[in-house]
Amino acid sequence: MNATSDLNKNVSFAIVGSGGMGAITAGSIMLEAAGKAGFHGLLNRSVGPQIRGGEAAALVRLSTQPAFCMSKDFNILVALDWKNADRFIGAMPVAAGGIVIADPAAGAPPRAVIDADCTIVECPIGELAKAIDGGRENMIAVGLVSRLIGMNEEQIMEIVAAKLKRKGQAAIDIGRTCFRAGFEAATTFAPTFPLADAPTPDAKRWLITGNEAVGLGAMRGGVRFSAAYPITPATEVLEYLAPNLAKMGGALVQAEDELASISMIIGASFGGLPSVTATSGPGLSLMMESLGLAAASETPIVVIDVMRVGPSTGIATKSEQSDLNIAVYGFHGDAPHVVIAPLSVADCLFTGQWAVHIAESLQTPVIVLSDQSIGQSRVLIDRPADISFMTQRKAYIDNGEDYFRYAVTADGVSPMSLPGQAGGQYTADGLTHGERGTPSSDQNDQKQQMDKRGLKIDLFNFGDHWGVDEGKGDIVILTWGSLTGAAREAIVTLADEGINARLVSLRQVSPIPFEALNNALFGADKVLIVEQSASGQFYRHLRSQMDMPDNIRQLNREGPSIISPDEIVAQIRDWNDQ
Amino acid sequence: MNATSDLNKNVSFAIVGSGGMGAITAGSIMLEAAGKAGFHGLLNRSVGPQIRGGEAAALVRLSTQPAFCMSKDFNILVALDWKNADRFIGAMPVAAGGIVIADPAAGAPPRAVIDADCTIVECPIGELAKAIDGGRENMIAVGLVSRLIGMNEEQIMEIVAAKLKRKGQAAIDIGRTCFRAGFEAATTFAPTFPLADAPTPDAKRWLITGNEAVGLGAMRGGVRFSAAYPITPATEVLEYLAPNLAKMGGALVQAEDELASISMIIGASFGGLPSVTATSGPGLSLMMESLGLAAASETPIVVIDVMRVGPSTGIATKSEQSDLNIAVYGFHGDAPHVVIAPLSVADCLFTGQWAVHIAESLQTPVIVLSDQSIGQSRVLIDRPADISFMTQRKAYIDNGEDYFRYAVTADGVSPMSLPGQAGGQYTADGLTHGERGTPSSDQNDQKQQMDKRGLKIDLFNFGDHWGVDEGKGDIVILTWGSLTGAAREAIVTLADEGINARLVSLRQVSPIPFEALNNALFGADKVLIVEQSASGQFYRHLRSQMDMPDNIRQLNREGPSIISPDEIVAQIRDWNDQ
Amino acid sequence: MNAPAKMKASDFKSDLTPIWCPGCGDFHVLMSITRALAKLGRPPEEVAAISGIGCSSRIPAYTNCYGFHGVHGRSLAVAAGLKVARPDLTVLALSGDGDGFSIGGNHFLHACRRNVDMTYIVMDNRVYGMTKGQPSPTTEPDWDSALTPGGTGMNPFHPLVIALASGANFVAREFSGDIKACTATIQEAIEHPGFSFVEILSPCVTFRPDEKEWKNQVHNAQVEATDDPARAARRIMTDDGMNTGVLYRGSRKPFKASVKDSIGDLSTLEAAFEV
Amino acid sequence: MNAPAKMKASDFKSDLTPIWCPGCGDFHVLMSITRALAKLGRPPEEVAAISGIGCSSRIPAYTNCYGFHGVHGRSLAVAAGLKVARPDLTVLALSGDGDGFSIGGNHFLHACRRNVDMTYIVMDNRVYGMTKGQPSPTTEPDWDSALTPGGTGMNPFHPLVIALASGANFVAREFSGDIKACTATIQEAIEHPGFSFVEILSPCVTFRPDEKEWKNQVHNAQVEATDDPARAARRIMTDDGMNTGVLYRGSRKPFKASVKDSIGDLSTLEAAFEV
Ligand SMILES: Cc1ncc(C[n+]2csc(CCOP(=O)(O)OP(=O)(O)O)c2C)c(N)n1
Ligand SMILES: Cc1ncc(C[n+]2csc(CCOP(=O)(O)OP(=O)(O)O)c2C)c(N)n1
Ligand code: SF4
Ligand code: SF4
Ligand SMILES: [Mg+2]
Ligand SMILES: [Mg+2]
Repeated sequence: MNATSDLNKNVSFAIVGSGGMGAITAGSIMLEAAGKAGFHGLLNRSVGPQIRGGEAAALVRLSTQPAFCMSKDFNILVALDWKNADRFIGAMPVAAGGIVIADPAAGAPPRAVIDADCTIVECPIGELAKAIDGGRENMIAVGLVSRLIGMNEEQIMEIVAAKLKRKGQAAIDIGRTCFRAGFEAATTFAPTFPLADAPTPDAKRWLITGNEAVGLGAMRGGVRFSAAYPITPATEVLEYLAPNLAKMGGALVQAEDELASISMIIGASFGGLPSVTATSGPGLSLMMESLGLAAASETPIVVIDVMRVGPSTGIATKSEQSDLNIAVYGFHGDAPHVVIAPLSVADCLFTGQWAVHIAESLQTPVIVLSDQSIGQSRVLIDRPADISFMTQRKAYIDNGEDYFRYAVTADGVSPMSLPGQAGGQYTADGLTHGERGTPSSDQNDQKQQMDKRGLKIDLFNFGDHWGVDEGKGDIVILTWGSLTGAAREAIVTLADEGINARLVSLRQVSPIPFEALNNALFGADKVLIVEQSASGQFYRHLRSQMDMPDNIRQLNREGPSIISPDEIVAQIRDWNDQ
Repeated sequence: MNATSDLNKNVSFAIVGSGGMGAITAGSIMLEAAGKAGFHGLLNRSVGPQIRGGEAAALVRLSTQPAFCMSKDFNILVALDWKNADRFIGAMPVAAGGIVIADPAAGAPPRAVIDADCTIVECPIGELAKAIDGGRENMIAVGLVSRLIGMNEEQIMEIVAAKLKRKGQAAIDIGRTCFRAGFEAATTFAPTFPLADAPTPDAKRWLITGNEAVGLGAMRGGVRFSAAYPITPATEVLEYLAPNLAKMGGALVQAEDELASISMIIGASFGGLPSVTATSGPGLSLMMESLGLAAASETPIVVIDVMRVGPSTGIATKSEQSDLNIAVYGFHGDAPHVVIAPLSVADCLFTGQWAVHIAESLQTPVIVLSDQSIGQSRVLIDRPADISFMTQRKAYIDNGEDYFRYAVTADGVSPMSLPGQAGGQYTADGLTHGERGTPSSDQNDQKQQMDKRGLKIDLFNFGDHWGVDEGKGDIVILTWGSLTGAAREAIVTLADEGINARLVSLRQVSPIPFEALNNALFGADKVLIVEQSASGQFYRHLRSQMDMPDNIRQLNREGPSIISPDEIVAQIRDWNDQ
Repeated sequence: MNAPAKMKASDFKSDLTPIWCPGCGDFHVLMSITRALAKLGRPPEEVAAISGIGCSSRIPAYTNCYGFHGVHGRSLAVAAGLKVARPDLTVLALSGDGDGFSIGGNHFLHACRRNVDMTYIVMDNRVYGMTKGQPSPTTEPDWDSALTPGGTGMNPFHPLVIALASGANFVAREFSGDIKACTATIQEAIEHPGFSFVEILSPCVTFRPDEKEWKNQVHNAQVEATDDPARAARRIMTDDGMNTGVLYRGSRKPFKASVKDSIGDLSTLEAAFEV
Repeated sequence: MNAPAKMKASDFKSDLTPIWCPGCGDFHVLMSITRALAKLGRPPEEVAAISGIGCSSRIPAYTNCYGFHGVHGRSLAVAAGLKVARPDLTVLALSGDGDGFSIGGNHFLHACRRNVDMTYIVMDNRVYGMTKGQPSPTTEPDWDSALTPGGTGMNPFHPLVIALASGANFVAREFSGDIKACTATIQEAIEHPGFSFVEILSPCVTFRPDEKEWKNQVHNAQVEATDDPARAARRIMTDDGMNTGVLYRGSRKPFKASVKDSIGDLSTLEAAFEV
C-alpha cells in the first residue's frame, strides 16, 4: 500500500473501451484484488447495444467501508479508445480534480472530458500493448490504475494468475509484462488517489453480483427447479442457476418462451418442488396470465424480475424501477400475491431466499423486483449470514377423511397434497372453484375462495423483514429496492452537514407493511419519496392504499440515469432551507 | 294490450330450461315483439358451463320507459325443467306476489322457489309440446308469458314468422300452434302482470347487445380491420365484426392466439387502418406486452375487454369489473394510454366509436372496459344519435425536409406517415428511441419521448364525454362503467323516498378526468363508491391519483352476483339514517 | 413402471359428473384413458393429468389422478415442468385441437423436440367447442362459422406431421368411438419412452354434428408403424386424415435433465464467491 | 408488381450504421435484401420490413423502406396484419432463429398455414446473439453454453420441414456469404405468391466463431425444387442442413381475406338492428 499522508477512503475509476478490448475484465481484476486486500467495492458495467465493437466500460468504486452504490463521478478515467464516447461519457463524469489517461492514438477526448475540471494525461496504451508479444491494452490499464491508487503487482498478479491458469504460464507472464508496462508508465502521473489501508476482514469477503446472489438465495430457500428464457439483464440469474441447480440435484430447463417458462415452474411446483424463474419487463408481461393461475390455483412460485428501462422493449442494459405497477396490479381479476424487492446487491441473497419462504408458506406467487443496477453490479461484501426459515408447505396428511384441497382454514392456507400421496388426489384449478377444486359459478364459492386467498396474506407474519428504518431525524427519505443504497449514502452526507434525515425503505412492496410503515413515518415532518419511475409508481401505490403524511415531495424520474445520493442530498438541503 | 286497471310499467320474467330447449330464443322473441310494440326492455342470459344439457335461462325485463338494468327479482318464472336449478336459481329470485309456472313432469321446484312468497302453478308444458307434431316447449312458454303480460298473438307471430321464414310456412304454423296452446293454458292463471300501454316511439327501436353495439361503434369510428381470438364473453364482438367488416370493405382475420391478434391489429394500424380487437381478461393478459409496444411505437389501436369474473380463467360467463387494474397499470415501464368504459348497453355504441377517435387522434392504445353484464345483454333502445368526430391521424406531409416520425410537437402528437408515402419512410420502434425512431440509450431521448407521450394525453380534449353527473343532492353515488344503470335506478328510487342523491359515473377511467370529477364531487357530503371488484380497484385507482373527499364508503364485491339498485339504495338509506 | 396390479378403470374415475353434451366424443376418451391406466397398473396417485382450457380440457377432474386444469394452451409446458421435477410420476397432457394446436402450437413444437418422457393426448374435434363453434387449426377450409363466414379458406394443420418433424418419439391417431383401440394405443404411448403423441378424433356433436359420421369414415392404417420419421411424415402428409393406428415408434433419446436427490448443503456453491 | 425501374441497392439502404459485430453474417443479408429489392423495382416506400428483437431483427432501420421493429417473436403476426390491411404493399418479415422459431414458433406455424402473400427471411445463426450466446431451436445438441452446460441434448429443429408441413408456399435455404444466390432467391420469394420462407444461414462470429467455417460447408442442393410438399419434406428431413437453393415452389391459394375499398355509409348495418 502506498504510504503518503494523503490517503483516500474511497476511490472511483472507470476504464472505457470498445467491446472486445477487455475493459470490464480489467475492472473485475482490480475489484477482486481489492477484495483480497480487504477493501469493499463494487463494479458496474456500461455497455452499448453492440456486442462487439460497441462501447464497454467498467465503473469501479473501492472503499475502506461498505460501499452502497456507485459514485456519481470518477477520480480516474482510463480510455482505451474514445469510440462512441459521446454516447455514454455523460454517465461517467470525471470528478473535479480527477485524472484522465487517454491514448493519443484514439483521437481527441470528447467535449465533456475536455471541459471537466481535471488533468488529462496522454499515454500510448495501444503502442505499449503492441510492443509486448500477445499484449493487451486492458492489462496496461490495470497497471496504470494500480499505480495511481496504490495497489501492487503481487496483489494483482495473484488474481490474474488464477484467471489465466488454464491458459498456461506464458499467458500469465504476458499479463505481468503488460501490468508492469502500465505501472511504469504511470510513475510520473499526477494527481494520484492512494487508498488508505483496508481493515482486515474477519472472514473471506465475497465477490458477487446481484443476479448471482438472488439465484443463490433462491437455492438457499430450497429451489431445485427452474425454467428459463434468456433476457437482459436477468440472464445471469438463469446462467447462475443452470450449473448450480444441477450440482445440487436440481434441474433447469430452457423454455421456448416466457409462457412456457412460467408454466414449467408451475408444473414443477405442483409436483412439490420449490421453483423459480427470472425475467425482465417484456417477459414478465408475458407471464401475467399464468401468474394469475398460480394465484388462483394456489401454486407457490417465485418470479425474479430484473427490471430494465421501459416501456416496451425499452433499454435492455439499463435500470429503472418501473415494473412496480405490473408486478402489483398487472393481473386480471383480483389476485392477491406478494411483491418484494432487494435493497442492495448483497440483499439479493436474503430477498431471494425470503421470496421462496413466503411463496412456499403461502402457496402464492411471489414476484421479486430486482433491477439492472443491482443485478449486474459486482460487489465485495462480507459473507452474508446464514438465515434459515422454517419453510414448509402446509402438508396434506391422510386422516381417512375426504380431502379438500382448497379447504377453508383459520390462517387461509389449505393443506396441499403432492402427487404420489395416496388419498390426496385433486385437480388444481384456475377457474373459480369450491373447496374441493371443482369449477363453480356460485357466488359463495367465489367469495369464500377469494377471501381465503386474501386472508392468508393478510395474516402472514412477514417478521421484521418489511424494510429498513435507519438514522434519526424528522426528515424521512422514503424509497424502495435498489435506491436504498443511494438514500443511505445521502443520509450519511446529510448528517455530516448537520441535517438529520432518516432512511425508510421497503423490501416488502405489496402488501404494504402498513403498521411498520406508519410507525416509521409517524411524526415525520417532511417525506421525500425517491424512486426511478417517471410516473411515480411507488408513490401512487402507497397512496392508493394508505393515508400519507401531508408534507411530501417526490424525487423521481425515468431511467437510464440513476438517481444519485447527491441529488437526494440536494433536494433535502433545498427543502430544509426553505 | 290488456286493458285491466291494474297495469304495470315494468314486468320481469325468467324462462329457465336446459341448453338446447330454446329458453333464450323464447325470451328473445318476446323482447323483440315488445320492442315492435314500443316497449323498452332488456334480456340477459344465464348459462351454465355445459353447452348442451346444462342450465340455460332467459331473464327479461320489459318496461314502458328506458330500462337501465335487470330487475333483481322476477314477476313470472316459467320452468321448462328444473335440472341444475339449485345451481342458478339463486340468481333469479321470484318477486313477492309473483307466479311460477312449472311442468310437474320436471319434478319438484327447488327449495328457493317453494320458500318464496309466490304462487306456484302446474302446467304440463312438455305434454302440450309433445301433443303438437314438431312442437317445442319454448314456444309454449312464449304463449304462457304472453297471456300473463298481455301480449297478443299477432305481435308475437310477426317476429316468429320473420325468424322462421327460411324454414318455411309449416314451421311457422307449428310455432303458432304452440303459442296458442300456451296462451290458452294460461287463461286461468293468476296473478297476471299486464303491461301498461307503451308510448309510440318516434322512430324504430333498436334491439342490440352491448357486444354488437361496441362492434358497430368501432366501425362507425372507422375501423376496417380486426383480428380475433375467441373468448367468452367477447366472442360476439368478433362474430359481429367478421361479416360486417367484410360488407364494408374491411377484413377480420382469425388469429392463432391473442399474441397474434394484438400484433395483427398493430400491423394493420401501422399500415394506416383503424383497427380493433376484442377479448376478455385472460386474453388481455396475453396482450399486455404488445399493448406496451403500441404505446411506445405510438401505433393507435383499440382493445375491447369484455370483463368476466376473475382472477385467472375465473367464470367465463359472468360479470365483474376487476380488469381495471391490469388495463390501467398492467404495463411494464411507464406507458401512458387511455382506458374508457361504456356506461350501458346502448353506450357501447358511443364508447366504441369514441375509443377509435381517441386512439387515432393520439396514436395511442385505447382499452375499452366493457363487461359480460352489458356485452351479452340484449336491449331495446332508441336509435342512437349519429356522432361524428373529426377523427384523423395527424398526417405526414412531404415538405422536402427530413422526416422525424417521433418529432416533438406542441400537442405531443407527431405527424405519422403511412407506407406508400414517399419520403415518409421510418422504422417504428418499441425500443427507447429519439425523434427519428433510432434506438437510443440516452437519457435525453428517453425523457423527451416519455414526456411527449404523456403530454399528448394530458393535453387532449376529451370533451364532455368523461362521464355523467345526474340528479341532485349532496350524496353522491360514484361508480363507473356497467354499474351506472343500477346506480341510476337507485337514485330514482331514493328520490321517490325523498332522499336526494346524485349519480356520478366515469366513462373516462384513465387518465382520470380530474377537473370534471372534482367539480362533480365538490361539496359532496357523502360519497358511496360502487364497483364490482373485491379489492375496490376503482376506489384505489382514484385515490392513487387524486385527493378524495373525506366521507367515503364503499359498496364493492366480487362477481358473479351483480350489485343491484336495491343494494345501493339500502346502503344510502342506512348511511342517511345514521 | 411396475407389473400391472389388479386395477379397474373405475379406480381412475372421479365421482364428478362430466359436464359434456350428451354424445360428446370426450366421454369415450375418458373411458379409454381410465382403462389404459388400469392396464398400466400404477396407482392413480402416481399419475398426473395436465390440461388447458376447453371442453376436452375438463377431463383431469373426471379422473381420480392428480390433475392440473390450467390456462388455455399451456398444458404441455406445465406437464414438462412436472415431469422433469418429478420423474417418478406418469404424466399425461390432455388437450383439444384449439388448446393444443392454436394457442398452444409453440409448446407442441417444442415439447416434441424436447422429448420429455410423457404422453400427449389431443381430443381433436376440429372445432372450438367451449367457445361455441369457431374453426380450429384442424378444421376444413370450407367449414362455415360466424367468425369465418364461408370458411377459413386455409388448409388444415397436420398435427401428426408437425409432431414427426419436430421430433415426437411416438405418433398415433385414433377415433374416440373405438375404445378398445384407444385404450391399447394410450397404454402403449405411456409405456413408450420419450414424448408420445396421440391424436384422438373425438366428435363435437353440438357444433359439428357432421362428425357423427366419423365412425363410418375412420379406417385402420393399412401399414405397419415405421421408425423412419421422414417416411412416416410423407405417408401422413398424403393420407386422408382418417387413418388410425400407431404410425410411428421412434427411439430418440428422451430429455436428459431431471431432478435427482436434492443436496441440502450449499457450502460448495458459497465457497465459489470467496475472494 | 410493376416492371423493374432503374433502382439501385443503395436506394434501399438507410444512412444508419449497423451496430452488428464486424464480420456478422447479417451485413451480407442486408446487402442481398437491398439488391433484391432494387431488382424488384418497386420504390422503397412501397415495401415494409417487419421484425422482432435480436441482432438480426435490427435490420429494418438499415433499409430505406417502411420498417417496424416490434417486440420479440411477433414479426409474422404484425406483418400479416399489415399485408391484409394493405394488400398493395410488398411485405417482408425479418427475424432470427430465436425470434422466429423459439418464442415466435407458433406464429411461424400459422403464418405458413395462413399463406398470406409475403416473404419471411430468417437469419439463422443457430444461437441467440443479442442475449450473448444461448442455444436456439436450431442449435446442435452438444453445443455448450452457460445456460445449457454440456449442450441441450435436444435435436435441432427443422424449420424448412415445419414450413412445408404447415403449408408455406415457397421454401428455400441460402448462405449469407453467397450474396448472389441470396439476392436471386429473395427476389423470387417475394415474387412468388403466398407465404415464402427463406432460411439464410448467417454466421454469428462472436458467439459461434465455428460458423466461420460455414462458407466451406454449404453446398447447392443437387436436386430441382419440387412442388410436392411431402417429397420436399422427406428430402429435407434427410439432408445435412447445409443444402442451399430453392427447395419447394407451391401453388396453394394465398389467404383470401384482405381489405378493399372501404365503404363509409353504415346504414345497412344499422338497419339490421331495427325492430
Ligand atoms: C387466453 C384465452 N384465450 C381464449 C380463451 C377462450 N377459450 C376457451 S376454450 C377455447 C377453445 C377450446 O377449443 P378446443 O381446445 O378445441 O377444446 P374443445 O372445447 O373443442 O374440446 C377458447 C378459445 C381462454 N379461456 N383463454
Ligand atoms: C419477451 C422477450 N423475451 C426475451 C427477450 C430477450 N431477447 C432479445 S433478443 C433474443 C434472442 C435473439 O435471438 P435471435 O432471434 O436468434 O437473434 P440474433 O440475435 O441471433 O440475430 C432474446 C431472447 C426479449 N427482448 N423479449
Ligand atoms: S360442445 Fe362439443 S366438445 Fe363441447 S361438450 Fe359439447 S359436444 Fe363435446
Ligand atoms: S452477436 Fe453475433 S449475431 Fe449479433 S451482431 Fe454479433 S456476430 Fe452478429
Ligand atoms: Mg376442439
Ligand atoms: Mg440467432
